[in-house]
Amino acid sequence: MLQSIVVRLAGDSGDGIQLMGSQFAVSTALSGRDFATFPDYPAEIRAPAGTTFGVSAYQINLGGDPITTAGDAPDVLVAFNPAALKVSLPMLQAGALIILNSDSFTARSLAKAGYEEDPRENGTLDRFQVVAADIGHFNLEAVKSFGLSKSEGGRCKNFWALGLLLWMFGRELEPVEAWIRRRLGGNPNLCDANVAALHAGHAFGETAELSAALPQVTTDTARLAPGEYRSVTGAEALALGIAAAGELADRPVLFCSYPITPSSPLLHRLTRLQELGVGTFQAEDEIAAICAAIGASYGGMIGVTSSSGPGIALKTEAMGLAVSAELPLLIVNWQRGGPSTGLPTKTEQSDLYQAVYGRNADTPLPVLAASSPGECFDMAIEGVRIALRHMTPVILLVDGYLSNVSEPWLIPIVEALAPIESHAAPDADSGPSARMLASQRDPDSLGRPWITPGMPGLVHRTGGLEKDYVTGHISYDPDNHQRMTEFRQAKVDAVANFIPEQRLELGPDKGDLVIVGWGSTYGPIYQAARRTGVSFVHLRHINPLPANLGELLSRFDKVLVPEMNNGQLATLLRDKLCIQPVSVCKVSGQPFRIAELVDRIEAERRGDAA
Amino acid sequence: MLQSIVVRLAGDSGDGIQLMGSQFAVSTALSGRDFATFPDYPAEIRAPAGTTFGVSAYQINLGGDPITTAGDAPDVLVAFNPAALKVSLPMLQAGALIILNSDSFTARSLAKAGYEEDPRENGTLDRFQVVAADIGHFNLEAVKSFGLSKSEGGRCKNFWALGLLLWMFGRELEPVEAWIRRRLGGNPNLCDANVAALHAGHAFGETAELSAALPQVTTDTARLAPGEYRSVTGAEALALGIAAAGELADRPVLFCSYPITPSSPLLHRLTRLQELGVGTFQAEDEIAAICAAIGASYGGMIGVTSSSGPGIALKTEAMGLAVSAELPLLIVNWQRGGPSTGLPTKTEQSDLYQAVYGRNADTPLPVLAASSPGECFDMAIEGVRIALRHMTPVILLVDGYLSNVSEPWLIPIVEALAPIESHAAPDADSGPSARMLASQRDPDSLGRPWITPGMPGLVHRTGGLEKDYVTGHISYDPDNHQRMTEFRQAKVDAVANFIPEQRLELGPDKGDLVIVGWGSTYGPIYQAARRTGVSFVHLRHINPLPANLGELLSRFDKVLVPEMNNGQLATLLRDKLCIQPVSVCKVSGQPFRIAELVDRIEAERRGDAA
Amino acid sequence: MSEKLTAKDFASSQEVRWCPGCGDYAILKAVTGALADVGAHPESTVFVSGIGCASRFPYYVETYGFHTIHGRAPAIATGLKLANPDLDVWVVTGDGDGLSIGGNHLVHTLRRNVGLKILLFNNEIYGLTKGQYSPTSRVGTRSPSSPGGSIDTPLSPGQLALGAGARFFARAIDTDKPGLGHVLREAHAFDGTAFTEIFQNCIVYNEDVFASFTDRKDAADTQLHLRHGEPMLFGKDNSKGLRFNADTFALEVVEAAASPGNVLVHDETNAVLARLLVELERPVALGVLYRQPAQAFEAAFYAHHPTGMKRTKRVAEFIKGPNSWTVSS
Amino acid sequence: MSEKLTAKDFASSQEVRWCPGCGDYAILKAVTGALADVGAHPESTVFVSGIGCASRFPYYVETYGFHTIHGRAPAIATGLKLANPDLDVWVVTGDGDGLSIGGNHLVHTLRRNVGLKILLFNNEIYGLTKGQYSPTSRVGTRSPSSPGGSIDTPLSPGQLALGAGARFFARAIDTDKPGLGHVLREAHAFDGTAFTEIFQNCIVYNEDVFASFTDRKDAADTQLHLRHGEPMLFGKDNSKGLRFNADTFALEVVEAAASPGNVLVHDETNAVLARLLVELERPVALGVLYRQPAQAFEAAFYAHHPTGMKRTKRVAEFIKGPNSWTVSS
Ligand SMILES: Cc1ncc(C[n+]2csc(CCOP(=O)(O)OP(=O)(O)O)c2C)c(N)n1
Ligand SMILES: Cc1ncc(C[n+]2csc(CCOP(=O)(O)OP(=O)(O)O)c2C)c(N)n1
Ligand code: SF4
Ligand code: SF4
Ligand SMILES: [Mg+2]
Ligand SMILES: [Mg+2]
Repeated sequence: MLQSIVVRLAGDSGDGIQLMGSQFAVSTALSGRDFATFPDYPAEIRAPAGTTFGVSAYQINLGGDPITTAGDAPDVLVAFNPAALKVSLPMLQAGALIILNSDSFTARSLAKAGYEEDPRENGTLDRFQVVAADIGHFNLEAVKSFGLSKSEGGRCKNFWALGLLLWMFGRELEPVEAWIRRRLGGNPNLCDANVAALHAGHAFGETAELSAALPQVTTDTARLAPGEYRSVTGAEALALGIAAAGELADRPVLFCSYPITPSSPLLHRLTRLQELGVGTFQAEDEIAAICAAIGASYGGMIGVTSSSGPGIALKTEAMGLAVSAELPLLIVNWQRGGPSTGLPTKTEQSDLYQAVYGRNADTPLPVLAASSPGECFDMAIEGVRIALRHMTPVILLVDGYLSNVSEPWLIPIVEALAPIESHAAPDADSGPSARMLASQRDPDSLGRPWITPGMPGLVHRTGGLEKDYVTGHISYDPDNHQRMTEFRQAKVDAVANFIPEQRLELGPDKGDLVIVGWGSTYGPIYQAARRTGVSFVHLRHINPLPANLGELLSRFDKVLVPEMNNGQLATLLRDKLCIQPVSVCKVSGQPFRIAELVDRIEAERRGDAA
Repeated sequence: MLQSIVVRLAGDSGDGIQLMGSQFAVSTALSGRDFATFPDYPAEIRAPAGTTFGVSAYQINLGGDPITTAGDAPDVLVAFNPAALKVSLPMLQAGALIILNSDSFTARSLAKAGYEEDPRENGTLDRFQVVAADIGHFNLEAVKSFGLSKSEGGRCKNFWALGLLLWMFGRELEPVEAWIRRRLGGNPNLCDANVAALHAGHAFGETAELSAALPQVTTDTARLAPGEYRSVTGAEALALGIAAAGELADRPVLFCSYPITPSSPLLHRLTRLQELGVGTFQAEDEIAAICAAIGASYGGMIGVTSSSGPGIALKTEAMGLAVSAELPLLIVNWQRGGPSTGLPTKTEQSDLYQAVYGRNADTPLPVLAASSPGECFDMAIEGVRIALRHMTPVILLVDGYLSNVSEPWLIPIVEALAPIESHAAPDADSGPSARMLASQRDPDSLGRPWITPGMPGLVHRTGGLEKDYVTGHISYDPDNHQRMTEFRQAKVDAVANFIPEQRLELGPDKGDLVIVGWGSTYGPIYQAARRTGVSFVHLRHINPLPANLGELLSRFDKVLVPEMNNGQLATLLRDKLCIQPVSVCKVSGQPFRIAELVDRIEAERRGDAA
Repeated sequence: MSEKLTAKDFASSQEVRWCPGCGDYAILKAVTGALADVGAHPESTVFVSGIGCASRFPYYVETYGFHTIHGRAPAIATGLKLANPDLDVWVVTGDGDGLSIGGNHLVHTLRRNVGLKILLFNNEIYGLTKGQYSPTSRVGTRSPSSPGGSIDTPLSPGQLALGAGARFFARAIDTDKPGLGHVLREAHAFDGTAFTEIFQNCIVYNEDVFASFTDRKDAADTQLHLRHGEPMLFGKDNSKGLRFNADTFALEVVEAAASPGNVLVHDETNAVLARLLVELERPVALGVLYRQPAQAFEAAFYAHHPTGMKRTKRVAEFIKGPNSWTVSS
Repeated sequence: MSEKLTAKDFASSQEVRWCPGCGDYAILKAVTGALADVGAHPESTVFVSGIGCASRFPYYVETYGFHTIHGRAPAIATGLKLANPDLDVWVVTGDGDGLSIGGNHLVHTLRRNVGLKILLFNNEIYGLTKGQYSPTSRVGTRSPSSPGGSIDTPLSPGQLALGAGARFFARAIDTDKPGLGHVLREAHAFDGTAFTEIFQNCIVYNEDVFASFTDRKDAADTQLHLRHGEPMLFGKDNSKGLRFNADTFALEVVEAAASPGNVLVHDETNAVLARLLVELERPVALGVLYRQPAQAFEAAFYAHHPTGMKRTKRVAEFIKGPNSWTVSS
């Protein structure tokens, strides 16, 4: 019985790989295994069939917990065509099992994939166990009776392959079948065809001559904490988190956004949560989006906006207005590869500089980061909580690929969470002095009352010009500007008094080496730290940093900071804590592999790191 | 004979104070004195007459060199109305000489200024020498014969007062007279009236009963280096510098901008330099402005854009495109008070974070800063030199008020400056491989050839998607992205190999304390360091920092960093040099006073600083 | 606040800081007057503006006010209107703020027909930044940024608005109290985006650019005050009228007496006519040039939101998704 | 490169990466064909685009190409054209790139009349970002961001362009080779901003939105192919024609035979007519709807630049200013 196993599905953009993968993940979950996934698809909507850059892949690591990454090297590959094989081969575990869709290995498709000769014949695959099956052919056989067009029929093959996979892993067909019926209910014939393909693939597994080669696999089941679970992606969890924040604050939410990869899935999700008092507005651009969100906050709703790096860049001027007018706002940044348009579909963590330092003037604001799909839920709530408590815009950084990555998620009980307080409007004694109430701040949070148009007797003016600390009127007074600048910094610093102390994820609380991570690198760092026994600190509050972080890190001789950028958190730690961390930078658009981190940790400990 | 003297002229926005001041500065220059000025006017175009927030002032410090600031406390104040007196009084040197326009002290104007009682009678002015003159009345007398309307005639009073001032300082009237004739030549009558007022004011100085009270002042003359001088503002010098860069690179310059305070004067200046091969384009917004400049650079001209903080925020996305496409560009940021609209007419240094860190993704670019009006000329050239050598956008930070501040400037000999090289387009062997030439980089500067549309045989495509390091084609390859990210950083780092070593401005090359400054704080720090004998390092290259800076600073026990922001350079030094500087922050929209720096330095040395 | 408020009640305590003689003063008086006329409530009225001299406006009105950033007021006001459709939201902008940097937000606000009353103070110049030419400045305008005269063909606010799908377009002159008061009241009554261009005199940087038709003495010949359903008459004793020439597709001036029959009657719902009126230079068409109501954006937004932005379910009902499973200890 | 180039010579070596069946393929063919027809030179031709499926276009044309950032292509192209007016500069954009985020740059480019040929691929959807509704999507469009149907009234590219002061507006269908080829050649010949809307079929996210008039079988009745100076006839054997109704200010369809006299003759210089044509739904007006040449912006720019951007003086002649003085040692 294996502790865990890594499976990779790869084919053409048109082959329905992502759908097949997500269904396999659900079945994995229902079978009681822990898992982590990594969808990996091309930038093009539908890249030309058969090309290597058109390959769409879905990787899943499953088994006994804790599974925190999609796995370094696949143990099983299902390759729908030569291009998929070519792209995936270098990643495979030695001796991995490869299931080939053999009737896709035509001269033409080999050429398209850039194979001079057939890899099945020139020894390329010797180091692996290969199981070849005419998936295309068998699938068409299975659905022939439904009289679908050839292309329609062909599109069932992902379910045929899924059936085979489910047999391999000894899974129930029922949940997948139910899903197909829910999804394709509208078209009974197509629906039945897909179900038939699923069953055919499963049945095929039993056939004697194959099962010799095709082992049945069983892995540990997870020892997850008891409770109710679901599979969740970052976009799903963040959408639910935003809605939950609205519920906890008892305010409607207006989400204003302009589509951009990989932020759009959040917009799409939120359009489905209307009964939770969530509205969505698709603006003409990112500037209009954040401005509409600011307008909504000014009007008393919870304004939220979302984008990725290039779009966030356009929002930076308006963020300054929200800081100056002391309005709450949640700004989500799904970080992708840059600079400029860069690698839109690849993940990165390179917008930390922009989030912490990326505005004109002294314009500090709180910055958070989510570590996993499920944590997007918690961080959305935390972001809104801080925004309303301190009356400030808050930036939530999410590594782009978390949008589509899924993991099992212990479903939170929203009712059990602390309500989100906001600063009630003071009693209006109307008259001129009422206006000043808008700038009477809570001594601890430094948040001002959330006075919104429509409230009688509290009529006042605000805006982006410097305001008098007391009256809120325009002020060009030098000392007042000094005071306001210090106040704005103090307000962000004050957040540190409301957040939990930084804790260790793993390892001894002092020693020779501690790893500091943030965002989605949690997964690989967790495993690498566990294997090497070093200590591990993971940050969710980026600005301000937890008050005790400096002291905590000072107990270690060396601080190692792996990040998917060119050393941005390391800069922040030097700036705020005056320590000298060692950066481990990976900017390839790919997450860290556990092995590379383990190697690096060991090298650092031997002291022979470059 | 005084070493130096500080004069402040203050009146209504409508009183022509700025014009009077700049003419007095020119006369000061021609008299062989060193000087520094500080114009200080309201945000409103024409604030209501007589109000304190409508006061426009012009301060000048003049005398023996080196004069590097407009002076802490005025020795002489010319106050055109009660509001001007009220605003200026707190700044004055004890025992200062105050020249009052007494017939402006009506009950109404006193009330407007917020005086309950007449400050001339309630002892408020006891600590000063007061000379009252009915300037308004005498001026009208002087111009009566020209039959001007009352308001027209009244508007000559700044020249009447200037005449008086020129008498006080024993200056020639001729240059001012000549200027009036040049400027108002079109209207001979008005012209003669102003000249008459000038002479009347001067003559008035001689009149016995006054001169008793009104001393004639003479100060040291400056020991400036021999050569030809002029008075120059930052906007003038920067405009000339941009034109000179075009001349040195032998390329036309296209300046694309959208008006904003205090950046607009640069645009206005450049529209007057057309014969130098400079074109200006007023775009519909800042984004269009930088994009048009990028288009111009792509087309082979030197693209330049300029704005201040809020506008620069809008340009950050496009900066990423210029970095990705490896195109040269000069981006000037006239820093003003923020956040948001903030204090548009007040100066600040708070856009350093934005310049160095303020972009999405890993998008480094070189950053420079000018220390004085005259240095804007040198930095414009340096900026273009770096942009063309390394094929990168460059940001030049200028403290907003330098735009209008003037100083004597040793006129540079442009012919004597090193030409600006750009990477010539390679010979086209046309054919497919030609395309690759666009990404063949110079080994030292890492700049690529500047291939521009119109060149035969070098046809290629570029853009904001990640590009293959070798071919320049779109590349989603992980290792290539890693390589390109490192390359972009290496390119900016390479700038350090081409810039001068950091030198000391003043003081011993090691010791207990060194002050590190940047931008316009040069002036007050220079004086404070001189008076206290501490060492002084001033940065012109902000990113990358000069290679030897770390070593240089390491020779001192304490590094003091005064800046007009909340500690932004200090962050940069912690990040890049891992040192722990002591910040001295002033965010009041006002430059440092020498005295406050001296006090702070002494406190630091005594070790009793907060 | 039951008893009727007067214009003075809508004047804030803030010292007004425009140049003496600026057209904005007259507009401020007209707006506070109109607010009193329509019985507006200070607490449910909001003025949102961008940046510019015009955009200083909110500080001077005793209602809620938000002086935002350059060009973005329509976008911010859209969010505000969605958050609280019961508010009376006015947007004050300038020819630079609204047509230069903010042009796109204006266009999209108009096509969406968001319930905002947009007042564009057109002085054909960037006032606050000291007088550079603007998108409405005429070709040849000499300014600090165009000493040799501007070369950009100006935008016509009316044509752009109609091209964007505006459903209400009106025009008035800053100092024309009755005319301005009329369009302000009509704008207030319109359910959707009411876009009003106000010819505003910047005495410092663009004095008298509109004098050719704002001069009182020959106003009769230079101004056409439109009223829906009434013949387009102007000139001394309404001696002149407008006729449509179907061959040239153009409006032409006729002696009203001569041809009473074919003097055109103003139909404010006719978009083709509206565009012809926008183009007219002598006389200049004032009043409501075009009005064609349609459902306002916020109304459609709430109509399409099954619960009208109310929370009718709890997250708990959504959070489990289709496939949840239980791990028991 | 003296001998005439063919369409193939203008196809780059890059693998085309649009979805199989995307309308962009047909447009690419038509453009490379038109480039050959007009005898364009690869080295003096530039394609500038923003971001979107449409904006991938420059990679596939063997000329200079700049794939810039979302919505900004017109601004970048303006700078390029000013830097080198001799270049043939084409801008390729989409309904999102050009009308949503980039709307303002488009408007200002049009009013300035910069010498650019702007091709707007209108598929009424955001293709690259996986199918959200766009500013040209019809009300009720169901998309990932509008599952209940969009509520925003769409923009009409033609109306917006004409409202902004466009001097050339044409339309064509992606797969209509002759019609598209014709407008591309006319656009190329136009000196100023030539704005062309191309109805483009996104088979993945918005299949057949234009089918009602692009279907070949009843094209005769659904398409009106305009030619300046020719009567507006369409339908089988040109049996139908258009007439202008001066009372309703609208175009109406008439039996050509019945009333030969009053079938309208296309006058592409008539802006009023152009707007009526833009509105037509059956038939849809194709070809050059409006063309009214005027000096191009870059021409005015160089004409107003005394030295045409040449350096005729040296900085030394300017640097001293009016008041310099000499300090002698
Ligand atoms: C992002 C940004 N860009 C530029 C400016 C500078 N700016 C302020 S107002 C203005 C134009 C004002 O013109 P208009 O809108 O016509 O208003 P007016 O002053 O004429 O009433 C400009 C360019 C700014 N404040 N913010
Ligand atoms: C600043 C920025 N915002 C958003 C995006 C995401 N984005 C890329 S293309 C696009 C819209 C594409 O639609 P369209 O212009 O119609 O082109 P199509 O794909 O339909 O051809 C969007 C929203 C981006 N790349 N950059
Ligand atoms: S500059 Fe012009 S628009 Fe601005 S306040 Fe003065 S007169 Fe009015
Ligand atoms: S998504 Fe639509 S527009 Fe984009 S390439 Fe595919 S078919 Fe064409
Ligand atoms: Mg204006
Ligand atoms: Mg589209």
